[in-house]
Amino acid sequence: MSGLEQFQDRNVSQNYYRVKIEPYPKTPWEKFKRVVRKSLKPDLLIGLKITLLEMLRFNIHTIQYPKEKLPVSPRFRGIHRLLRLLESGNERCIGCGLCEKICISNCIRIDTKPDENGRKIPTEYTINFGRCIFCGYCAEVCPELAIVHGQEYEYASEQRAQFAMKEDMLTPLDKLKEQKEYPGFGAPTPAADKLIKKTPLAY
Amino acid sequence: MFEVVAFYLFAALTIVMFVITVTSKNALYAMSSLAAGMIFISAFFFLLDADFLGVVQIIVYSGAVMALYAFAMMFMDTTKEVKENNPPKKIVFFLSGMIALLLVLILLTPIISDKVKALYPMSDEIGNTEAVGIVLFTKYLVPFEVAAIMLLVAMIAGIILASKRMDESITLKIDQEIEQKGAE
Amino acid sequence: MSEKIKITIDGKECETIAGEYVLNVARANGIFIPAICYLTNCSPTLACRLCLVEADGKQVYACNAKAKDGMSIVTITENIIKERRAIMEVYDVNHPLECGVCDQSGECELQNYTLEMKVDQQHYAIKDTYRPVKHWNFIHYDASLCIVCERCVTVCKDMIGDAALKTVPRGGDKLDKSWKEQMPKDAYAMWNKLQKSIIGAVAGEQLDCTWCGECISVCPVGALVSEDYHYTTNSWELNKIPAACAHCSAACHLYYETKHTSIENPEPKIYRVTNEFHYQPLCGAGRFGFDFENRAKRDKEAFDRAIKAFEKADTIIFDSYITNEEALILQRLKEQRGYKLINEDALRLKTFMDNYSLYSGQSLYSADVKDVHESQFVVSIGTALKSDNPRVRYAFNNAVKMNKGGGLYFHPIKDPVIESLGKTVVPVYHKPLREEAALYFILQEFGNKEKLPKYIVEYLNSLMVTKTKEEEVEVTEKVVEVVEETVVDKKTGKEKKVEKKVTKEVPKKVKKPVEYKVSALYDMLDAPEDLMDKLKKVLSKAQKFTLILGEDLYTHPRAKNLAKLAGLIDRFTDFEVMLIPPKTNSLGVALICDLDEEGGEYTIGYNAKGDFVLSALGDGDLDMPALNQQEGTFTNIDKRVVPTNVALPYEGYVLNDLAKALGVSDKEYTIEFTKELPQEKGYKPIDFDDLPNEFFNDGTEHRGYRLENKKVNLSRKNIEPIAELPEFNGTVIYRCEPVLQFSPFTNKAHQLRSKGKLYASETFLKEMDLEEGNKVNIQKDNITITTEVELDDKIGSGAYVGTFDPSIDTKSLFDGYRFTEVKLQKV
Amino acid sequence: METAFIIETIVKILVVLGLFSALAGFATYVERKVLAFMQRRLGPMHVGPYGILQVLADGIKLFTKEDFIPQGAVRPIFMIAPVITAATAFIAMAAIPMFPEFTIGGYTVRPIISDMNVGLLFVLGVMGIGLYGPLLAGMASGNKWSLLGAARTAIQFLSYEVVTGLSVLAPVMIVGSLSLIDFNNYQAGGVGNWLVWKQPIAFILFLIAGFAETNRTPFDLLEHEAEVISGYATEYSGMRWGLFFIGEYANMFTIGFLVSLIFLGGFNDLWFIPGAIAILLKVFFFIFLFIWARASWPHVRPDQLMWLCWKVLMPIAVVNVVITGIVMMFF
Repeated sequence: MSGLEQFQDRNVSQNYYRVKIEPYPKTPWEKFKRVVRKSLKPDLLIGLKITLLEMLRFNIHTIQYPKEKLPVSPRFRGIHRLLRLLESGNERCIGCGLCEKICISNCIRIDTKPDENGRKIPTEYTINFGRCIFCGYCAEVCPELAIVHGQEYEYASEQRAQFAMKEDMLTPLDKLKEQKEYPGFGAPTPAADKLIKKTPLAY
Repeated sequence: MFEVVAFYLFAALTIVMFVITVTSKNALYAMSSLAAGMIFISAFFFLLDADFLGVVQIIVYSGAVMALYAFAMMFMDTTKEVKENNPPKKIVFFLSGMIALLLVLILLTPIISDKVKALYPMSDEIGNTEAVGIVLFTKYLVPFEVAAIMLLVAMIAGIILASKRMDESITLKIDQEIEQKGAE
Repeated sequence: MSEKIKITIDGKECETIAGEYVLNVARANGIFIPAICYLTNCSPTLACRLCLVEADGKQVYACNAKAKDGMSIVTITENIIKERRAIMEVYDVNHPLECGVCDQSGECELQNYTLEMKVDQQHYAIKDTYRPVKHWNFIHYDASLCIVCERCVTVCKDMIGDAALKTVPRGGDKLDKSWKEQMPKDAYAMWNKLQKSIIGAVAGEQLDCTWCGECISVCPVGALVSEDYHYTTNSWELNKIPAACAHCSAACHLYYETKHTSIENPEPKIYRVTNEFHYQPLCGAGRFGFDFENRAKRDKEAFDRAIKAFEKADTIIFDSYITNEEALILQRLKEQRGYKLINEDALRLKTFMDNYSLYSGQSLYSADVKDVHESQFVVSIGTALKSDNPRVRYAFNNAVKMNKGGGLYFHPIKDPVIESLGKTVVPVYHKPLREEAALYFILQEFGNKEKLPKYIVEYLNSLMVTKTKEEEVEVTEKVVEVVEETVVDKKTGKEKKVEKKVTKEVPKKVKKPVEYKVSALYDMLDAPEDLMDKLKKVLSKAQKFTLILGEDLYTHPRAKNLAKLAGLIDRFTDFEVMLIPPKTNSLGVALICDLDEEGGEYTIGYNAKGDFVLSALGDGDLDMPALNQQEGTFTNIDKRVVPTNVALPYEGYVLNDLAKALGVSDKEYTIEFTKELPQEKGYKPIDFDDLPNEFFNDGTEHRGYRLENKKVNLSRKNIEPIAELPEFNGTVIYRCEPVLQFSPFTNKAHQLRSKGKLYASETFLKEMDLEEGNKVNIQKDNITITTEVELDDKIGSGAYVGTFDPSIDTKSLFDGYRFTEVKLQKV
Repeated sequence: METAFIIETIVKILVVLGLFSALAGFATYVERKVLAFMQRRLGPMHVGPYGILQVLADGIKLFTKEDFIPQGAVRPIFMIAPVITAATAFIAMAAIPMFPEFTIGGYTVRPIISDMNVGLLFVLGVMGIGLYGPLLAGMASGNKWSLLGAARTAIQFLSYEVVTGLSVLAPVMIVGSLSLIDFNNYQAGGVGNWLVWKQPIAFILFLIAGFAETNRTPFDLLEHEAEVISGYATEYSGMRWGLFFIGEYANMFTIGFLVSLIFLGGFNDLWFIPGAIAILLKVFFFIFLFIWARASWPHVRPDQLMWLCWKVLMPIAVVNVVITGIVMMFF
C-alpha cells in the first residue's frame, strides 16, 4: 500500500500487536538489577549506534523551504482567487453576497450595482486577510465557482492592504489562458451530475 | 607588591560581603554575599601559598552554602525582604562590635610585638597537600577521627529521621490507598 | 357592530366577528395558513390558491371564506398538501434561478414557500415567454421574476386608490389540456391563469400614479424593486431599524434599513425603507425620501456662538419637524429663561382645537385613521388630501373600496385622484373661503335636527330657498286611434280589412315648472343639487361616518367659527371628526408648548429663519440632527405617541446639549424627557425604552400609547352664521406640496430632490396662456417671485406652489390662508 | 623575568578567553549540525555556506536583543548570575594544561595560565561554583519555573560533586599528585600507560558526573523545556542568556580536557600524532560524545537522578576507592 491507499484502508486491525511491558520494579534491589541489566545489555550503546549510523548514512529529508517547495494539495486553502469565465473573460462573480454572509470571520465585503445591461456586478470585492481564517466556506458556498482558494500560502506582508482588493485576486485578462477550471475545495463533486433531479422539457 | 594589593583588595571585599550578609534583610542577598565572602577568604590561602587549603575552602564552603540556599528556597520567598519581629538593639550592636574589636586587638598584639613564631613552619620540600595530610594523620589524628565519627553519627541520624516512609512511592500507590491515607 | 361568533380552526377555538375572513381569523390567532396573494384590508384575489382549507368538510379558500358561527376548519389534509405542492411547483416553472443576485433573495416568499412545501422536483414545464424588464420611474419591474400574485394590483386599487396597475396578456403558449388530468385541480386553474397574464400599466407604458411604491413593498418576489435599491446590496445584510416616518403627521411605522456605505466607507447609510404592508401603507415620500440626514461633526466654536446667541435672544422660532422631547425642552427653555416660542402652524392648530373642544366637550378630536378605514361614509373638507396626508387618502380609498362606502370631498381644487376613487365619492369644488358653508352643509344634511341647538336649526331653515325647475312629469292622455284590423269573414273565409276606433290611455312626458325647497348652501358650494341622491344608496347602509378636516380651515380667517362648527358636528351628528395636523409633530407641539403670537427682537430659528439658525438641514449656524438621526417620539394624527429610533449616527450637538449648557436640562439624553411629557395634556409617564413599536398579528397597532382624551366644559355661546367674505377676483394660487414632497427634508433626499416650481393644472395653463417650462413672475403686493411653471396632471384646476424649496419665499405670498390672490406674469 | 611572566600570563588569558568563547560558538554550530544529521535533517543552511555563519548571526542577534529584567526579579543578583557561570567556566581553565610546552623565538611557553600543584582540585572546585550561576539565576528571577530550575540545580550540584570527587580520588591515589601536569606525565609513553586501563570504573563514573556537572543530556534537568519551560533561564534573553550558553560550552571543553588529561594520556604524543593534536582529537571526541548522547538518549527524571547518584554511583565510587587503596597497599 502506498500513498492515498494507505489512508483509505480502514481495515487495519490485523496490523495490531501487543507490546510486552515488563513489570515495574518495586524494591530497590529490583531497581538496581534493572539498572545493571540495562547498562550491561547494550541498550544505551544501541541507541548511540542508531544515531551514529543515521549520521553516517546521511539520508537527509530536509526541504530547504524558500529554495525548494513541497507540492501543494489541490484542496489546499490558500489565498483566494477570483476567476473569470473561460470563454468571454467576464468576471464570474455575480455579486450574490453569499460569501459575505457565510464568512464566519466576517472579513468579506462586496459592493454591487447593476451594470449597463441590467446585470448585477460587483464593483469592489475585498477580503481582509488579517482576519480570514481560510476556512473555505466562501469557496464552498459560491454558486458560480467564482471565488476559489489559490495555492499560495506565503501571505506574510508588510502592509495590511496587500492582497485585499479585487484587482489582486482577479485573474488578469492577459492570463486568462492560464486559468484552470478549479478542481479543489468547493468545486462540485464528480458525482454532482447524478444528484441533479431533471426537469421535464415540454418543447 | 601584588600580594599587598591583592591582600587589601580581598580583605576589603571579604569584609563588605560579610557586612552585607549580616545587615541584609533579603535572604538571597545575605547568602550570595556569604558565598562570595567564603570564596574571597580562599584568596588569602592562595596568597599564603596554601593552595590546597584554598581549594578545599572553595569546595567545602560553596557546597555548604549551597545547602543553605536549598533551605532558604524551602523556607522563604527569597525575592522578598524578610520581616524581622525583633528589631536589633543598639546594645547588641555595641557589644558585638566591641567583642570583634577586642578579638582583633588580641590577635594583633603578638604580631605587632613581633613575637610570633611558627611551631610547624612550612617546609618547601614537601607539597602543601602532603603537609596537611601529615598533620592530620599525626598530630590531629584523634580529633580528626572523632570529628569523622560525629559526622557519621549525624549523617546516620539524619538518614533515619528522613527515611520514614521512604519506601512508599506516591507514584506507585493505587488511588484507593491514597484516599485511605487522606482519610486517616 | 357585528355579532361575535366562535369558529374552530385545527381544534383551536377562535372568537371573531361574523363575516370576517377565515384567513384573518387564523392569523389573529397565530395559526399558519400559507397565502401569497392575500393582503390584509384588501379584497381577496384568489390568485395563488395556497390558502386552501377544509371548512366543514368542503374545500374553500381561507382568504375568501367568511366565518360562520360554529364553523370547523382544518388547514391541512392530504389533498391540500398535494395541491399546495403542485401550486408551488407551478410557480417555479420557468422562474429564473437568479436568487443569487435577486434583491428579494432571503426575504422572498417564493423561496420560503418552495421550501415550506418541500418542492425538490419539477413535474411541469411549458415554453418560456420573453418578458422584458420595465422601468417605471422609481420602480423597476422585472417581469420574468413576476409570479402574477396580483398583490401590487390589489394594493394599488384597494389600498392606495391609484389603480395604476392591472394584469395584461403575457402572450405565452396555451396550456396543454393534457395537464388537466395530470395535475391537481386548483394548481391547474392557477397555472392556466398565470400563463395568460403579466402585470402592466393601466394606460400606456408608464404608470399613472402618485408613486407611493407600495407595490414594491407588497411584491413577494423580486419583480418589483426600487430602482435606487436595485442590486446595491442583499437584504439580509441590512439592519432593520424600526422608526416613525418623519415627513407628515401620519408618522407611519417604517423600517430604515441601514448598512455600511461601501468598502471604503464604513459609515452607515440608509439603503431603503420598508414597511409592514399588511398593517399600514406608506407614501412615496416616506419610502423614497429617507436620506435627509445631517452629517455634521462637533463644532465647539459654533456651539459656543449658539450659547451666546441664546443668552442674547428672547424668541425661538421653530417648525414642527421636531420630536415631543425637543418640544418639551423648548417649553422648559421658555419656562426657565423666558423665551417666546413662535410656531405658526402649531398655534393655529391649537387655537382650532381649543375652539373645537368648547363645542365638542373633548380636549382632542374624536377620529383616527383606523376610523376612516372602518367608515362607510367619509367627508373631507379643507384639505388637499392626496398631498397633505397620503395615508388618510389611502384610508379614504380603502373605506370606499372595502366597505362599499362613499364620501364627499370639499375642496376648491379639482382632484382627479379623488374623482377616480369611485362613483360614490362626490367631489364638491367650491370657491375658496366657502368652507363655513361646507360645515353648515354637513349639519344641514346629517345633523340630528331634534338635538341640534335651536338657533342652528333656525339658521339652517332660514337658508332654505324656493326654486323652480323644469321637471318632466308623466301625464296620462286619452288618445283615439284608428286601427286597421284584418278580420276573417266566417262565412266567406275571406280576409277583410276593417277600420276601428280605439281609445287608449298613453303615458306622456311633459316638462313642467316645479317648485321645490333647497338649501342655499348648495349654491354657495357650487354643489349639484342631486348630490344627496347619488349617495342615497351608500348612506342607507352606512353605519360609521368620519369627517376629515384640513389645514385650509386652521388658516381660514374665520378659523375659530369653523372650529366651533366642527365641534357641533362631532356632538350632534354621526360623524367623528379628524383634524389633520399640518406638519409631522404639529399636534405634539400644540399640546406641549405654550406658544406665543408675537416674537421679540432677537430670534433663534430652529429649522426656521432667525438671527441665529439651528438647522437640521445643514445650512444653519449650528447643526442639529435630522429626524432619522434622533430617537424620541411624535404625536401623530392618531393622537398616538409613537417612538422613532436612530437610523444613522449623529456626531454633532443636539438641543439637549444646548439646554444643558444653559442650565435648563439635567438629562444626559433627550429621551429621558419622554416620561416627563405633560400629563395634563393626556401624555403618560412612560420611559422611552418601554414604548412598544410593533403590530400584532391581528393588525392591532401597538406603537407607543394613545393620548388620553379629556373632558372639556362646553361653551354656551352661539356660533356665528356664515360670514360674507370678499371673494377672490384675480388669479388664485394654493399653498400645497406636490406629491412626494412635504418639506425641505424630503427635498434633501437624493431620489426626490427637485426645484420648487409653480405647479399648474392643464386648465390653468390654458387660461393663463402658459406652457410647461415657462418662467413666470408671481407678484403679490410688492413681492415678486420668479419661478418655472410645471404641469401637474394630478390636479384638475388651479395652481399651487410648494414650501419644500426654501429658495422660494412662499411665506410672504400667503398671509395665513392657503389660497392667495396673485398676479402672474410670463417672463 | 617578572614582566615577561605577566605579559605571558595576560596573553594566555586573552587567548584562552577568545579561543574558548569562539569555540563555544563553534560548538553550537557543530552541535546543531550533528544533531541535525543524526535526525536526518540538514541543520542551519542559510547563513553563509552550509550555514557556517549561523554562529555569527546568532551572536549578533544575542548582542542586539533587548536585555530584559522582569519586574519581580532581584535585580543585582539576576544580572550577576550569568556572569558567574561564564567567569567560573573560564577561571577553571586557568589550571588546565592544554598543550605540551613549545618554544617561540627561544622563549618557552607553558600553555597553562597558572600551574598550581592542586590543579585538579581547583578545576573541580571552580567548576562547582559555576553551578551558582543557574542557582542564583533561578532564585532571583521571581518566576516559579526558574525556581524549580534552581532547586534542581541545588540537588544536582550537591549530589554529583560527591561522585566527581570520589571517582577522581582513585586516580589521584595512583598518581600521588593533584597537579594535572603530573597526571599527564604519569601517562607518558603510549596508550598502554593510560590511566583508563587502570581505573575504568573511575573513568566511567567521572564521565557520568561530567555530564551532570555540565548540565547536559541525559542530566539536563535544570532547563528541561518539557517540564520547567527553560528552567533557570526562563526569564533571560539577549547576551545574559548567551553567557549561560558560553559557560555551558566552556565547561564541556573543560570536562573534555580533564578526562583526556586524567584518563586518556593527556597531551602525550600518540603513535605518530603530536601531543597537541592528540589532545585536541580527544577533546573533540568528548564534545562529539556529549552531542551524540543528546541525540540518542532521553533524559532522566529528577528522582532517578538522585537514586542513581546516591544509591548506585556513590557506592561504586567508594568501593572503587577502597579497592584501589587495598591494591596500592599490597602491590
